[in-house]
Amino acid sequence: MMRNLPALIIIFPLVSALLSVFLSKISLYLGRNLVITSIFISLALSIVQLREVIINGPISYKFGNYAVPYGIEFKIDTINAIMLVMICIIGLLTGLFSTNFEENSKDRIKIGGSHALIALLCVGMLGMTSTGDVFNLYVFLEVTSLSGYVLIALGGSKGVVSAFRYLLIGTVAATFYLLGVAMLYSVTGTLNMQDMHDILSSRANDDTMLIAMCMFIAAFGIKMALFPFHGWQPSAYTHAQTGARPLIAGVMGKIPAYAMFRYLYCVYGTEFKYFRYFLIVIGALSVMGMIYGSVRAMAQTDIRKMLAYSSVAQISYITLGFAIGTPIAIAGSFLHMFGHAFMKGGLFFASGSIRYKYGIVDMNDFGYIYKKMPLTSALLSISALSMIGIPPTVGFFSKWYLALGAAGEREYIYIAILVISSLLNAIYFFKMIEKIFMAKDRDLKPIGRDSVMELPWTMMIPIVISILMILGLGLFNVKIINILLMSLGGIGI
Amino acid sequence: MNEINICLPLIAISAPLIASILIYILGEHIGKNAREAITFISSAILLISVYSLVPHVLKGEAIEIIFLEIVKGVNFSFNIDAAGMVFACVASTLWVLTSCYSVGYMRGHGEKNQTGYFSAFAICIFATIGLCFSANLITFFIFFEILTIGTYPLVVHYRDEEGRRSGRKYLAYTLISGQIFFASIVIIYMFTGTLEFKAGGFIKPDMLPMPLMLILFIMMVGAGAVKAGLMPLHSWLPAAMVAPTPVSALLHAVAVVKAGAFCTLRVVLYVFGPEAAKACHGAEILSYMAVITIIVSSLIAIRKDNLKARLAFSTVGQLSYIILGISMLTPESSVGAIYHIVAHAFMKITLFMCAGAIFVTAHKKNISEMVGIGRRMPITMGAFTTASVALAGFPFFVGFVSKANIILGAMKINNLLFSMTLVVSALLALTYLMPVVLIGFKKDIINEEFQKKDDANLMMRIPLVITAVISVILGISPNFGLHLYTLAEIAAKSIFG
Amino acid sequence: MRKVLAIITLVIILLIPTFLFDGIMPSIGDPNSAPNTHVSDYYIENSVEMTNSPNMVTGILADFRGFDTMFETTVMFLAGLGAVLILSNRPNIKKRFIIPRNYIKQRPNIGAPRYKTINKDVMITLFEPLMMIYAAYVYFHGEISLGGGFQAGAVLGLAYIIDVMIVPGRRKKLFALDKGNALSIGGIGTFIYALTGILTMTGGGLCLEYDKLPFGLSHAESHSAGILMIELGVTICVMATIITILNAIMGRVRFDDDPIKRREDA
Amino acid sequence: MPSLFLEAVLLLILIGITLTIIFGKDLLTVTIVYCSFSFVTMFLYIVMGAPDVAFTEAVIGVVSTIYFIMTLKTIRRHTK
Amino acid sequence: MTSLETFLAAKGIYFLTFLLLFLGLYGMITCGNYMKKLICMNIMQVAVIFIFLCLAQKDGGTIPVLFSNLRNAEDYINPLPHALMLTAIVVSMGTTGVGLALLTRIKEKYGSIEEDEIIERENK
Repeated sequence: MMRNLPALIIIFPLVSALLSVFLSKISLYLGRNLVITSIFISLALSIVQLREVIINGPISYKFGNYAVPYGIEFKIDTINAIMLVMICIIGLLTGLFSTNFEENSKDRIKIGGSHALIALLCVGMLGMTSTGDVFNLYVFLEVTSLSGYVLIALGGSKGVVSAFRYLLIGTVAATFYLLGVAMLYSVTGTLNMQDMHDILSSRANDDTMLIAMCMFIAAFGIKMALFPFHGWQPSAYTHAQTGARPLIAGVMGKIPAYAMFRYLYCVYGTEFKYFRYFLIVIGALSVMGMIYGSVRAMAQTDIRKMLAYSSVAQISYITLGFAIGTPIAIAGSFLHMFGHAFMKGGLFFASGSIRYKYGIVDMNDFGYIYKKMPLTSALLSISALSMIGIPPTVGFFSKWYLALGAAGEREYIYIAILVISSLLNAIYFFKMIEKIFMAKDRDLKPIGRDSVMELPWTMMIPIVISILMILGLGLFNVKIINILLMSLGGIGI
Repeated sequence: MNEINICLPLIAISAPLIASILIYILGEHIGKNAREAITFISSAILLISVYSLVPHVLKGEAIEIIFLEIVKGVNFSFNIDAAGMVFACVASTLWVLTSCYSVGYMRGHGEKNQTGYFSAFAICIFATIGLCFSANLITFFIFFEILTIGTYPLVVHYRDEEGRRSGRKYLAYTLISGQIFFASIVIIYMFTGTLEFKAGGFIKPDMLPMPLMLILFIMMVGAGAVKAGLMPLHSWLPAAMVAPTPVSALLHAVAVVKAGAFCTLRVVLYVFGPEAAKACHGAEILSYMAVITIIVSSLIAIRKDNLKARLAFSTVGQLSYIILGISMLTPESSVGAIYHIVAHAFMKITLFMCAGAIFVTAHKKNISEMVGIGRRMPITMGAFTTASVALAGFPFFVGFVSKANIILGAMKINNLLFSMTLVVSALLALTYLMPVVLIGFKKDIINEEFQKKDDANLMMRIPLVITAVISVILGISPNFGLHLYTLAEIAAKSIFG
Repeated sequence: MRKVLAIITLVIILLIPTFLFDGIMPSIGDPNSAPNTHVSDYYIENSVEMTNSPNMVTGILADFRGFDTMFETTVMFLAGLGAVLILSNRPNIKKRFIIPRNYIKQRPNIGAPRYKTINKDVMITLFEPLMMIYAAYVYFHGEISLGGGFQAGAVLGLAYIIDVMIVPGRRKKLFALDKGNALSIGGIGTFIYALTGILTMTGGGLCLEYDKLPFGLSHAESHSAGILMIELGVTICVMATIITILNAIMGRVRFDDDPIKRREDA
Repeated sequence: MPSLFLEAVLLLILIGITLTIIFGKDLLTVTIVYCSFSFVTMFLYIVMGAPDVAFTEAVIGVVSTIYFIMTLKTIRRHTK
Repeated sequence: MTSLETFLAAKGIYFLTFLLLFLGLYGMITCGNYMKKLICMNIMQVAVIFIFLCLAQKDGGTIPVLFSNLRNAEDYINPLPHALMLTAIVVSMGTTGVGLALLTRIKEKYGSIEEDEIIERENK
């Protein structure tokens, strides 16, 4: 059991997703409940695994017990062990949350299937995070993307078009990725990341590696919606299925960012000839993305679209940390990754709840929502403050580490951009807060379901946990930073 | 140091926080009596715990509390020193009085959104007490930002278009300065490797390259200056006058602007220290800014007819006394500056409470409408007169003690401009406050409305009388009760050695 | 916007020759190039013994890199699931089939053309069983010669497609699957694959370590058994998915001999 | 190695087919031409020494052509 | 080896493959029709598969199925890219299936699969 942990974390949600449709035919909610249970088990296992990794060091799991460059390897260090926990938590919360959006439907395939998609999205992301094999990463990338396409397409007629556009551009990204893998394979003859790194450092072919890295940046840039490649993202996040949106918007963009980190620092390594140039390019893209995303977000009144554009800006914080390249900045990036998963997830949980209860998404209709849904508006406010970077929420601390890293490298322009970006964030998030607390009362009537509680408990739990995580990650950030630094030292940054 | 003494600051800090959360959660369900009861109980707890810390500080005991490592290498910790203690005493005393006054004002005026009001008020006090006790810049900044956010609901209390506009203005100023403050903290941490406040500053003049040091100094002082309303950055403060009067009282006398002044104090004397501040010429620039502010704001105040606006510009000027006192970098002026936090708090809160009482009882906002109001509200106007005289710096009033010390400092560095400024501004203060008193007690023009004696209600009258009396007592005996003057002296001594 | 992108792409196309100076990619067919030496040699020399599969590609696919294939199969299932879910809403009422009752009696196969010829009948009756036998051959023989689970499943799926699309009216269909059932079967197919992984773990090994399959077999036998098991899963999944996607799309198709259209014509 | 010539020729054919697809107006023609694309691709795979891949491509080519034609039934046949 | 063969081995085949890849990309960008975009997407993926298979080729090697008389590494071509590309083909087929399902749905919702018409209807 203990030595099979990395595989089990993935296999449980996978099996549940595979059987979900079949079980839904037997009993209406059986498949759905199985999916939620299995993600919960994965969560428990991933926490156990995190403990193992912290105590005993990185785990290398070899599928089929073949020696390293020949079989597929899972490499778990503390960074991706934490990321696995994050994916599982958001996945579990999303699984719970989305149960509320299909009560009217008696279509068995749809109930079982949409939860199967959430589980498969989790599986894809878990796999992408833990794998140590470049081609295996491609397969998981496709699992993630395909379930993402379908979940976006399930969000109505505009969702279908956004999903189709995402499918086209996402496949281009996957193709570019494969092209990059082909080039690296032509230089090294292996597919294992660690082995690749060893060979590349001894037998470097700088030109091929340069082109391959361009391919990787383009591929992962598209997948995570980095600035010039973000075109698909706002409409896709806006029109995705309401129940699954926290998972899509909160986590899906982060995993390619992590993959890019792996390529930059684990496969290529800092001794690569053109490494500095890549950092400069990524830094420039991040800076532009921060400004662009915030400026576009200011113009939106649809809360979903505003949050989608803000994601363009926020993902740039993460890449900015990679571009600065000191351990403390990279740790800050990862802290922002975890924090932002809960902030953005939380904002989408809250906006989804408002939509569930009152059927509105336009912020101009949000008047007096704070009296009707106090907990939801508390989450909206806390997440918004965290996005701006007000202590003691996690957003402040990740920015602190990013700025500290930038100051250490004497990149004062990055600090200036961080400051400007948070002020731009403040403009549109305070617009939202104003709308929640101060707009005119619109006499909203709950649509359909009237209950004593603010929301059903399956929606309350995600909201409460998001609040706790935003504050908790903020107050106890040093523990996470220490865990992250433990592995960053091992990578050799 | 026994355990009780460690518990006391914790109680002091957590009491308003718990009160705020309780009010927010229970507020709508339990009614206003319970809400006010919670406020009173927690303010009493705060008052007692802060007061009982004073003897320890006077004895020179260091009270340090470390909670947890908040960012790598820096702890979330409290360190209670004399300067912080002065501010904490003022804030906790005034919270009790302001709560009492708020109850009267809110009931008398029939305000809405009282839950949010009391909750946000308690958050502001929480942040202020946290500011006083913070041991390092990170902790300080956390409470600084909480204060910024916590004040925002108070500014936009009425939820109308005007309130929202001034709320936006307030946020624009404070958030921008806060972010710049943040950036400079990061850079300072990068260069020095520590953020712990140290009397006399932890930055040595040779630690940073000179132009960078000056830029950092301006960036950091800027944050405090915005909150304190130093002249080019002051325009949010009069705009925030749309809020209810207890809020203005809180903003102007207790929490926000004082936090700005306190921030300047910490930055100049505890982060940079006299040597570095002098070496980079930052203090010099700051002091000239303060001089300009003192004169210009007084001149503007004379032209304002709205009583609250006049008081607001008076605040802008008075706060610059503190900044001027700090930036002179002499022990005497520092004592004066720290003591002026106390003095100005009691004087200005009296004035604001009087303005609020007039507004609630007689529904008058403008000075020109107040002819003969002293007849109707003698106690209120009496308190107003006392505070006005004190503000002008008459001997045997509290304003004299602080101003005399600042002038002493100015004389010590032989700067005639500063001394003259202080004297002229005292005259200007008389010019803009005395007309109110004179109009109020005018006898020849008889205003029908003000014939009958009908003073403000008791809940509002008591606090303003108390503050007026205190500003007299402290003027006669600066060390009365809490030895605040001694505390200020201890602080200055620790800074200048 | 599109035009600008097109021009950029054209420029890139023209720039390719300059990128491809010597040394970017190894010369084709060079036995000493990196991809032909490092891992490749190990596979060629050892995979037959280690996996007991003379077809090295199958050996690598199903054994060395079996975990990849598990998720390749998952992708297939996911595609079927996606197609079903995307097309699960009721089509717009105007475009739906409204099939008269007597029409069903006449023509149980909606997609079938009106005309039928003896040639097609014979072709189908000949081809369908042949295709299935061939699929079985491909499946069982996959590890020895070309083919494997995926191809077998696809051939089976094709057999079904031909059955659906060309079988003339009167004959009963070989196997009729609606899209929900097909999807469930696809899920179960992939589950068989995952189950193999779980079985190896219960046998005390790592995931997909066929030596530890709890059947008490020798090294060679257990590898063969493992590969057959997973290939079975792949076959079922691929077949079911092809049928699922076909059914999902065909539910929306309006054929030329659609009764409504004919009525409109008249 | 003569197979390289064959590969080059086949690739040129594929490029021609691709151009036909890009500039074709009739979607049915495009689909059928795409079917021939996968047919030529299959040959190319065999020439490159990958019979397994060629087998898969042959099957896939058929299946996806059927899918494309099925979809074509639901949409307008001609494009701009 | 003639010079042409050397050229083909070193550059020519790669050049043609890359040309195919970018033609696919060009088609994806320029074609307004979603169906043609999907087909061009498939062409792009095929081009990448070619590149992998080019890497696998070996002079004097035969297909990677065991023949009893050949046991040496240089007798067989590299089987690893073949295994990878099997997976890639299947994945591309799954993507195509989902894409076609989306296409059908778009046609039902918007009555068209031309990009400009869809944008027009979206903005309405």
